[in-house]
Amino acid sequence: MNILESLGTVFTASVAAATLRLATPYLFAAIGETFGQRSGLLNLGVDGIMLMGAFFAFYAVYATGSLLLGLAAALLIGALLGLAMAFISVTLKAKQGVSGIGLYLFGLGMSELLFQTLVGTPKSVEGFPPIYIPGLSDIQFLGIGQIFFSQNILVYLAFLSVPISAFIFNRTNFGLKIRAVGQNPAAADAMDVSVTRIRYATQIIGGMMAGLAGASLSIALLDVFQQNLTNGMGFIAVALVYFGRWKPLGVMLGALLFSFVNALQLQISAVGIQIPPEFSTMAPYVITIIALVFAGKQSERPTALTVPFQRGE
Amino acid sequence: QDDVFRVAAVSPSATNDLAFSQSMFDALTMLDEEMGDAFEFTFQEGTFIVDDAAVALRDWASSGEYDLVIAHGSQYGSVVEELANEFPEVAFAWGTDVNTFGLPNVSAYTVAAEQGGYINGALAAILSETGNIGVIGPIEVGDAKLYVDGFVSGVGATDPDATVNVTYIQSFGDVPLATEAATAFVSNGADVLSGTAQMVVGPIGVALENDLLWFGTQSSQAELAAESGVAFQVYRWDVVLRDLIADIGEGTLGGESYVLTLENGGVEMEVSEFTGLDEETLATVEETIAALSEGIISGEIVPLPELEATPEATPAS
Amino acid sequence: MPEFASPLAIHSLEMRGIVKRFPGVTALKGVDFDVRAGEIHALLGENGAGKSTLMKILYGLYQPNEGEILLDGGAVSISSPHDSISRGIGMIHQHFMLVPSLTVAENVALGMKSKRGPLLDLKQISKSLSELSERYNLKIDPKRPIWQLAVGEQQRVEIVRALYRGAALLILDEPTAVLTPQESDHLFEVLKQMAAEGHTVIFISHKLQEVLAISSRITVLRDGSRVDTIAAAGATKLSLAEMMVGRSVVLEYEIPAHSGQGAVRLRLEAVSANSERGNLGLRCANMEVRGGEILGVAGVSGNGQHELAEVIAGMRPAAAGKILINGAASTNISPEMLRKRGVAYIPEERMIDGVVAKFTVAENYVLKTHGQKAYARGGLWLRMRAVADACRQAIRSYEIKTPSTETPIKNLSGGNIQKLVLARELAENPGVLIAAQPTRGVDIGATEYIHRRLLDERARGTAILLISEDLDEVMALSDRIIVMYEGQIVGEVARSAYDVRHIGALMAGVTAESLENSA
Amino acid sequence: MNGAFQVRTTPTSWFRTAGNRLLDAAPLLISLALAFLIASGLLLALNVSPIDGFSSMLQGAFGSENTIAETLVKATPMLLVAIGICISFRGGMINVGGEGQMIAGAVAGITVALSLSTTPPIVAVPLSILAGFVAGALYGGLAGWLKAFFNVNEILSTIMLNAIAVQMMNYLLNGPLLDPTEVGVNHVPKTARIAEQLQIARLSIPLPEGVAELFSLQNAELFARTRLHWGLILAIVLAVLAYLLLWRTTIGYRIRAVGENERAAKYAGIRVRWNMVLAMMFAGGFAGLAGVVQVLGLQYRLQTDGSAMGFTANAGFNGIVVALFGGLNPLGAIPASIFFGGLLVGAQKMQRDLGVPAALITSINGMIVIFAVSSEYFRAMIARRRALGGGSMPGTQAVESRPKLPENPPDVIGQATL
Ligand SMILES: Nc1ncnc2c1ncn2[C@@H]1O[C@H](COP(=O)(O)OP(=O)(O)OP(=O)(O)O)[C@@H](O)[C@H]1O
Ligand SMILES: Nc1ncnc2c1ncn2[C@@H]1O[C@H](COP(=O)(O)OP(=O)(O)OP(=O)(O)O)[C@@H](O)[C@H]1O
Ligand SMILES: [Mg+2]
Ligand SMILES: [Mg+2]
Repeated sequence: MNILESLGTVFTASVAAATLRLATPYLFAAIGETFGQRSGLLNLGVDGIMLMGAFFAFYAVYATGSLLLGLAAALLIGALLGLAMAFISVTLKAKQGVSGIGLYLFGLGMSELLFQTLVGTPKSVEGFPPIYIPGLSDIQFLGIGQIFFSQNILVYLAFLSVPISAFIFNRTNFGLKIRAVGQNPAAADAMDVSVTRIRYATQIIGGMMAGLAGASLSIALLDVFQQNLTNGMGFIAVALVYFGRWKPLGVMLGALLFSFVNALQLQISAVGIQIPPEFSTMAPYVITIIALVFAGKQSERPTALTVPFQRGE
Repeated sequence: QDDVFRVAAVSPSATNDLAFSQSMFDALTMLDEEMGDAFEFTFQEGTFIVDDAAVALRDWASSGEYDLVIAHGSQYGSVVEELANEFPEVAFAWGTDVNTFGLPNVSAYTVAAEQGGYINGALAAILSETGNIGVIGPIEVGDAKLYVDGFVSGVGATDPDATVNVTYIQSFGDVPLATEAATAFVSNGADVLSGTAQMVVGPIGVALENDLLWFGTQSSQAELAAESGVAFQVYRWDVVLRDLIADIGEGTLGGESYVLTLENGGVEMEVSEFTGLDEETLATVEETIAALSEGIISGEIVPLPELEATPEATPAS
Repeated sequence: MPEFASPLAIHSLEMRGIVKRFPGVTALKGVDFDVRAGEIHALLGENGAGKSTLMKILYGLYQPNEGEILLDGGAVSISSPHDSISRGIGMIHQHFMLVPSLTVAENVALGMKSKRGPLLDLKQISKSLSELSERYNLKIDPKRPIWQLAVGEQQRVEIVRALYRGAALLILDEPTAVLTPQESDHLFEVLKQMAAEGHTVIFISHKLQEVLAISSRITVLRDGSRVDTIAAAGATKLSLAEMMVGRSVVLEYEIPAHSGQGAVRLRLEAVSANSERGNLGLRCANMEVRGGEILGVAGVSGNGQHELAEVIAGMRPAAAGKILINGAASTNISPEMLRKRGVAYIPEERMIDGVVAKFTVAENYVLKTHGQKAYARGGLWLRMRAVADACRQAIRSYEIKTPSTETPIKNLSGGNIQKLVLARELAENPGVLIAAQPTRGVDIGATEYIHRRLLDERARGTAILLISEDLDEVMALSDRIIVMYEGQIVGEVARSAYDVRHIGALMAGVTAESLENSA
Repeated sequence: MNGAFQVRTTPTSWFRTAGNRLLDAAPLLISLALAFLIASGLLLALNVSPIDGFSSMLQGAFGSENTIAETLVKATPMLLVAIGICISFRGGMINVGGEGQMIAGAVAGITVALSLSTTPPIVAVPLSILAGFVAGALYGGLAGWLKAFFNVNEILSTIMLNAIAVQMMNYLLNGPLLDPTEVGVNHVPKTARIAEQLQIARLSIPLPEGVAELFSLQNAELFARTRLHWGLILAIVLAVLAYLLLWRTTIGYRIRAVGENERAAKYAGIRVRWNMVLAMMFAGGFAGLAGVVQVLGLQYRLQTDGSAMGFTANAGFNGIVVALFGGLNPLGAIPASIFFGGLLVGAQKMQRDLGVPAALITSINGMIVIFAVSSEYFRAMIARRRALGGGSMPGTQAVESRPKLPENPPDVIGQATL
């Protein structure tokens, strides 16, 4: 088929809808990680927390059938693991890269272990259904209805978290403290801001968001759990924080770009256009890098990122 | 040496993957139940890392405690070749491949996945109303490729106008990506889906959600696929294992290459007990399976002609 | 009723037998110290005497190993800034405690309750800030981010913040180290006004005349112990200096007049350069420095001296104009090329541009020369012993106080760090030396030493560009002075015509012409 | 950490430091004990006796000639990667791209090895290894270049480049590099096996008379009939060289200066951007070596299962952990790599012997990493106590805040970030 036709068959509303779905887990995880990094903490263990969140959400729903319990479970385990990570990197001042990798391994193994012992083989659960908003969902024009008004609740939540977190960073005391602690902890400390408390808080928030990210997979988008369900999404999420230069909006753009290219390459082979699969699979990664090459250069890096704080003593 | 037959096996993914690793684990468990005290097996799962498998295999081989050491994954080939040379007294089996490296203590086993693929493809073509079918594969290799190719040719042979599109997502484990691949098919009008490798648990969910039909392979996914599931090609490694146990009992440590086929019962077509299909459609399904199996066994139907061209294994005894 | 917290009264504060140990050093060896409401109390001492440490203990940043603190007669424990702030103690640190990326208002809001609960209340804060800056006439723009502010402005922010938080006792650690005479005088006005209102002010400085000028009492520390606390009245610069150093020191220099004959070593033709803030920080600068001459650059901080120094040193691209070293075009060439042409540079921010904090003293000593044959076989293999020996040599001849050549340089006091930078820069007998704030925050002993070294260089025939915000220093050392204002050179004064009022006026932006007219 | 200008130590001070070394080791051992305690809980939950569990783990790691060999085999690629990590982190570049760089090295190495199957080994082997190093260096350098000239964060780019390398490998192994004998439709994506004489030789140590009997080894040469190969020696030698590079040469001096303080380095006339790229090229090069050594010394062919792990065995990531445990010092990385090698190999053994799920092993390894890295805190506390002669608070080091920190604060590297 000729180029124009193929373009028509490739850039469809369903691709856009798929983009939003694919972006959802990345958004949750990356926005959560942004909280941590803004306050000076790098958490490489996101993927591990995601896996635990995914399993606990899945299991809660599998056992009780209650989606809310599923969410609660994911948030709880996320908070716990965030707390653990905070204790390790803030109180014990451990090298954050290593402890993160440790946390990842722990989550990877533990989620699978629990799954094997409590569930056995993959089972599917009744996850969050798409919400059809009468009227809106039926808008045919540009497939608006399908793209924006027929997703499940977690997709909306993920995108909601962007303006909310932006507001927190820029308009609230808490956000101010986070930024200060990430830029100049000594100054924040001298102004009676508890660096420790703030970093614990951001790490716990990050953990809960990562838990949600996992839940969005296991009880909203896939409705199933399997060993290593996230397949390394957590690491991409960390990368997206750098892509977004620690700004929620930027992080969202990164997540959307990455997911869009992915949705596109799937669509391309779905309509039977032949490209070596290796190259189409490669595309999102390549394009993310290229995009960053052309993006603006200035960035407000949290200067204290990964540097444990230690008062004068 | 007592009269207990001891087997040790290593496999890449987890034994609960509803796919490749599980097929071998189930076979061994089945034998264990049948033979009771006369049979024991150890299983090291989740060994994606070839070097770790190498350590395990060497450990077993050198221990001399095992009558049969199985490397369940084509990536383990080089390791088996080396160890078999080093431990000529130990019987090795590996798959899926056909290459015994010309060693008397190595058996290779593989599966004619194209056969079940062909039948699933034919059924898909018959049951599809939109005439649009989607297949999700991992990477273009081994039994996955055989299944997918067989499936495609099965569709073509049954309904030349039907379109069947294939997406290789380049991963055995990426459930989210596989899921979106399936969704992409659906949004382009596919009403029947199939796929191979452990990440298909995602696409199966998609089939369920949009009440489409699902065809599976490697292990039975009937329970997970519920009313969407139609037919599954199940690998019955126990067929090979039985032969091996017998041969080894007689002192032949290997040298042969086995292929699971419909004929030797190594490939089994299972119709889902949970399927949502109505009575007579189910009847047609069963008839088609019977007829096609017939044809394939008798050789009237050749699922993948190009396979013939390439030197292949001698069929199992 | 003002919006900001009104000061809690502190009548008296006393520190008794304070002992503080750090790994390696005992910073304070049982120091007694007391202040009364309404007094300005100066704290004097050489580098490393223990001034900052004593004050950090009072502010709750460090915990004393021994000793107690009495507030209005009652023993109190101050274990964190929270305790000190809530007791009305405020501190302005030697290295400002501001977050560069945040605005003035945000920095003030940091760590304070907001009237709007969880939401920031910057409007209200900005409002009271303006009120405060009115009242003490401290000009600040609440909306500017800190990184855009000159050091002097940043200090104003620190002071206003302390006042806003209702500090009754205000500690200032070397506040004037970064100020011009005008700014300092202005600061003193503010401090006097505060004292008059009943605030207590503790004031650390290395500059004796200003200490004498504004303080009512003076406490002198020498390596961790109190020498004495005396009334300012009756004390003299010399007596104080000797109390601090424990020996007599020279405070005035004899400078043989410059012939004006030496060859032009450094020449700038209409050089312009951008500043961090993006605008033209240096505008069309023309100047000549001859061998054996010290050209002083005076100016309020942030008027282009920074850009001037960096553009010559090759740390900042010139947007326009020509730079000539010994007549050779040297515009926008690499720092290394400049080094080869005999340009040396004592950077203003020693910890950022001058040294690698984590490297040892020895490693820092060869920062520029490590590739040379003397220190590296074939430019590749470092000759450890050679490096260490050369460094030990420098340590001896520059009287640098350091445990060893292997000590990470960050553990040295700034004064000693500065001496090492000086040693390194002079090691290659440069033809041109740019000295930016060479004695900022450096004690008398070290200052005296650095000054003598600069004069030696001058005698050797080096062309020296001396940039300093300490006008006394510039006037003491330079043969000529150029004054910078808003990125431009607004006037030049010959040594014969030095006059603080005149130069100060130029620094404040009053043009040379109008001065002529008024005269 | 300034290994260079070491002060000469008197015997007495040597004894003191020796004593301190012991004290320093204590927290690590204690925290490891804690990790094992928790692991024991898990084992009990799966009703497996912890004693059996850990004894088989120890067995599997250091219990016999062969297991020791396997531990060292496992350590080799991790050590090579770790050496590179030490250099790049010292240069302020957080390289997470070891996996991709290993693949780049392996692909290049095997391509050369296959094309030189007839040339004499003395030429062919070094050339193949060099090819691996160069390819890895270029791939790592790419990330360095993106950072130095386009300000593309290296953590992001290296994570992405890992995924890209995997797909490249899959493509090449399915086409251009596919083993000619793999003709079937259902071919397995692998290269041909490299010629016998081009394989890195197995390593065995001849023992003096009687020793073998003494330790009842089956053969007179230690490590004979094991997979131990000369790659290990290569790695150890390179570790020493890398140490010298970092602290005895101007190259290392410059890389470290740039890592610690870009501006000061720039002023000193050091080419900052070039040294960023250089640091990443070293990192990539050593990872590339790890890749090619795996192929030439162990697997004799490159084969993909679609992911990186099957081939790299995660050495690209584990190398980071090893490097940080080694204190970002190539010499420290040597014991660290052996420790982790033993941990990984032993854990597998435990899975086999007791039939516990692989997942349990993974999570236990995770906990061990966490506990081990956390113990640093207590080590620092003890060290500080010592410096203060008792008393005072714990902590790593004084941070009296200096004039605003340089953009990339030294501590990011010093306190070893990632
Ligand atoms: N954070 C610290 N860690 C270790 N030692 C310290 C620390 N702070 C100060 N010291 C030691 O305490 C001594 C006193 O330091 P302090 O900062 O009080 O000196 P100072 O009087 O402020 O000197 P300066 O005039 O340079 O500011 C120093 O000589 C130093 O050896
Ligand atoms: N992180 C640290 N580790 C060890 N000692 C330190 C540290 N920070 C400061 N010091 C000590 O504190 C003393 C004074 O520190 P301070 O920051 O006041 O120096 P400074 O004011 O820059 O020096 P100067 O007054 O000469 O400019 C120094 O002698 C130094 O030894
Ligand atoms: Mg001080
Ligand atoms: Mg000072």
